[in-house]
Amino acid sequence: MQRLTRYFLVPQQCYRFITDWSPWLTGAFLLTLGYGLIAGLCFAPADYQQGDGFRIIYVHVPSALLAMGIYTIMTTTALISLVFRIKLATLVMQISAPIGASFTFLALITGSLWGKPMWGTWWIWDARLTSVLILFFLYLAFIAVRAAISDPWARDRIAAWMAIIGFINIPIIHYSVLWWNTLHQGATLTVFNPSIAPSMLYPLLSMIIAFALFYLILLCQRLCADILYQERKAAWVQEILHELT
Amino acid sequence: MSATPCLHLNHFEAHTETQTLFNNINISLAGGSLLHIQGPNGSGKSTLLRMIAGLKPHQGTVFWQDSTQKTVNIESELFYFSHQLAIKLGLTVQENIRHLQSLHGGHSENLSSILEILGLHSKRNTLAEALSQGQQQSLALAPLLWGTQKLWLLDEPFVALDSKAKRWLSQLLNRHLAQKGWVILASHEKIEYLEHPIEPLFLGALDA
Amino acid sequence: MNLHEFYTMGGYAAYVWPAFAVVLGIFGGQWILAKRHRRKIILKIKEVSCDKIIK
Amino acid sequence: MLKQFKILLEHELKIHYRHGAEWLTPLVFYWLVVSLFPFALSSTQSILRQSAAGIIWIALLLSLLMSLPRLFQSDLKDGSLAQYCLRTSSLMPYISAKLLSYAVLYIIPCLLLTPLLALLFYLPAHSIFILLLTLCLGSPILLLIGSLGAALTLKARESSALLALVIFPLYIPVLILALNCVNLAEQNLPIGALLAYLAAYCCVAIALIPLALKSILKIGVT
Repeated sequence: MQRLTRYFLVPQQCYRFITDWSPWLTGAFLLTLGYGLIAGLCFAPADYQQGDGFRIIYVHVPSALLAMGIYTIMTTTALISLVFRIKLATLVMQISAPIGASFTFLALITGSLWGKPMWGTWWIWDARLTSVLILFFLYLAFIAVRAAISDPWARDRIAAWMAIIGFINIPIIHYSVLWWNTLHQGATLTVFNPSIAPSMLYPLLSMIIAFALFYLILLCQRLCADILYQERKAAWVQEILHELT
Repeated sequence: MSATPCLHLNHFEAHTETQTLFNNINISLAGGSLLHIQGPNGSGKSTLLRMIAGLKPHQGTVFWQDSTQKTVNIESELFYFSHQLAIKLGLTVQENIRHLQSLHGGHSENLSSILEILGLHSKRNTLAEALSQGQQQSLALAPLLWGTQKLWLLDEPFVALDSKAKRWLSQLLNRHLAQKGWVILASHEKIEYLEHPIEPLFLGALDA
Repeated sequence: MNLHEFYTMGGYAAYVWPAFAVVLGIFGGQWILAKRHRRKIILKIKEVSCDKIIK
Repeated sequence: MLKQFKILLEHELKIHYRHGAEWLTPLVFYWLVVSLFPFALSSTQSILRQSAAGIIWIALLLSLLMSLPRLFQSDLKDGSLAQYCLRTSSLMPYISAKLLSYAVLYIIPCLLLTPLLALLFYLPAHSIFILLLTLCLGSPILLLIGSLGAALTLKARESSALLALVIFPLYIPVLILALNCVNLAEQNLPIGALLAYLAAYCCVAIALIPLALKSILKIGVT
């Protein structure tokens, strides 16, 4: 526990920790992304129903998962920053928002690129698509509110409340949309077959890991910069700056 | 530390993006003393008052020790006045006083005597928006007449008042200080008619 | 799978390739933004510390 | 506390009463928006009847959005919000008086006007009744979520467009529940379960949102 707090609560330690580990992160990302792309695009067999069009799920599913996962991370860090007033949590929350929004955007775009050949339209008011669209709006609202408040103290706190309120509403929105959808349309269309061949599954898992790693890399990059700015008066930051020039 | 009640302000500091307004303000005030915060515009007088009131985030601590040296939270014991008068322009003088009485509590005095002191007796049924700046300000200061708050935080309380109003405000300050209350006051002007010693605090010296 | 099949993606090329392209585009964009953010902040810190020295 | 609530409520209503026709603007706006739709869609009876409930709900949302940014703004500007936040015990009476006066001034007139507007859309009496029922259960939720949005955007620049972005995604469940209620009733299907969901949502919102408001307003005054 003590080691943990030393790593994550002392800015300098945190910075060192991140810079020490980021080459490994990048390596792992390139590895998993490379395997996922090559295996997913070349070696995985075509789906017997959807043909080669199914390969879009190799980017669609990871984006959708990350879109939801990042919002969960944002809410968790929002709670931590409200309750324990830890600066690092606030930073993670604030950095995650635009990244999460871009993953949500990707999920929408790739979903619609998948939908056109499969359903014949770019968009249907399917429960899953609609929920993701609303998630995208929640992200945008979070970013917009943060951008509109100038006082940093109030901004962080209001943003944390926004994240929490949005999170509470996600299940409400999801179930109401699901219910609304089943009332108005027939069966919902599913992306996967329930059982998926391992040669299709492994690239997918690899892509999911790659996307998550990419999120971590971006997070670390921005976190490092923000920590430097926050501690700009400390001696160790000045030293690092000297090393950089 | 003496047995008389004492108010402590510890470790107050404020920074703007580029400079430090003030730091390391540590003050202990015995009951019955007035702290007069002085300094040029933008030196952080209002900021310090807002911080003490708890309307601005700060790292400092405010507490007071009563005669048994018990530490008490001051939150419910302060009256804060600023140029945002917090009176309702759409209400009449009388309604505003009722509003202030419900907000600040304390045993309420006779309404007409309050109006008499404020010099607003003839305007009791006028809307507050029709009052002059000075009259609005005395209306906003009215809770000092009946309130039981121990710590008064006054941000430029004299600025628009005429000499008569200045006098009754000074009298109120005298009475409050005689009852071992605390006053923290930010003002450009010299404080007149005051029988108690003033402890000055100069802000803005850091920048020079 | 031969090269031609790979390009055409069994007739789905118009959907599969744009999907991957958008993903890579956004990834690249995010990467560049993060780098630029870092550079901007370092410049900002240097400015502040230079001010101090001049004073 | 109850006494303070009464005084605050009385004063709040008085202020608005003296400001004259302020409460009228959202009402007229509501009416206007609703009467735009026949021009945009068609004046055919069947089309109007089908979309009546949705139009009325959307118009209500929009008229609410018109007046919501002012909810706490004036009290923030004249400094009284800071005074309520300093006296923590007076924050709850303040919030409840504010919300209640707002409902009386802006929402209830709209609800009273609704049956007349529904008649313009050829809605049968039974459907009008159900529509009103959902509006009565749903509008408190709209107001509470809206006040949450108003508190969150209190310190923001250009708050009204931002407010829409914050609150409209949160309104979707209410819209779905209420409008499906009306649709089902039109087909003579049972709606008890839906009404129960709406009522439960309303109760939870009334219980929890004021508590959140309390903390958010305190952030807002700093």
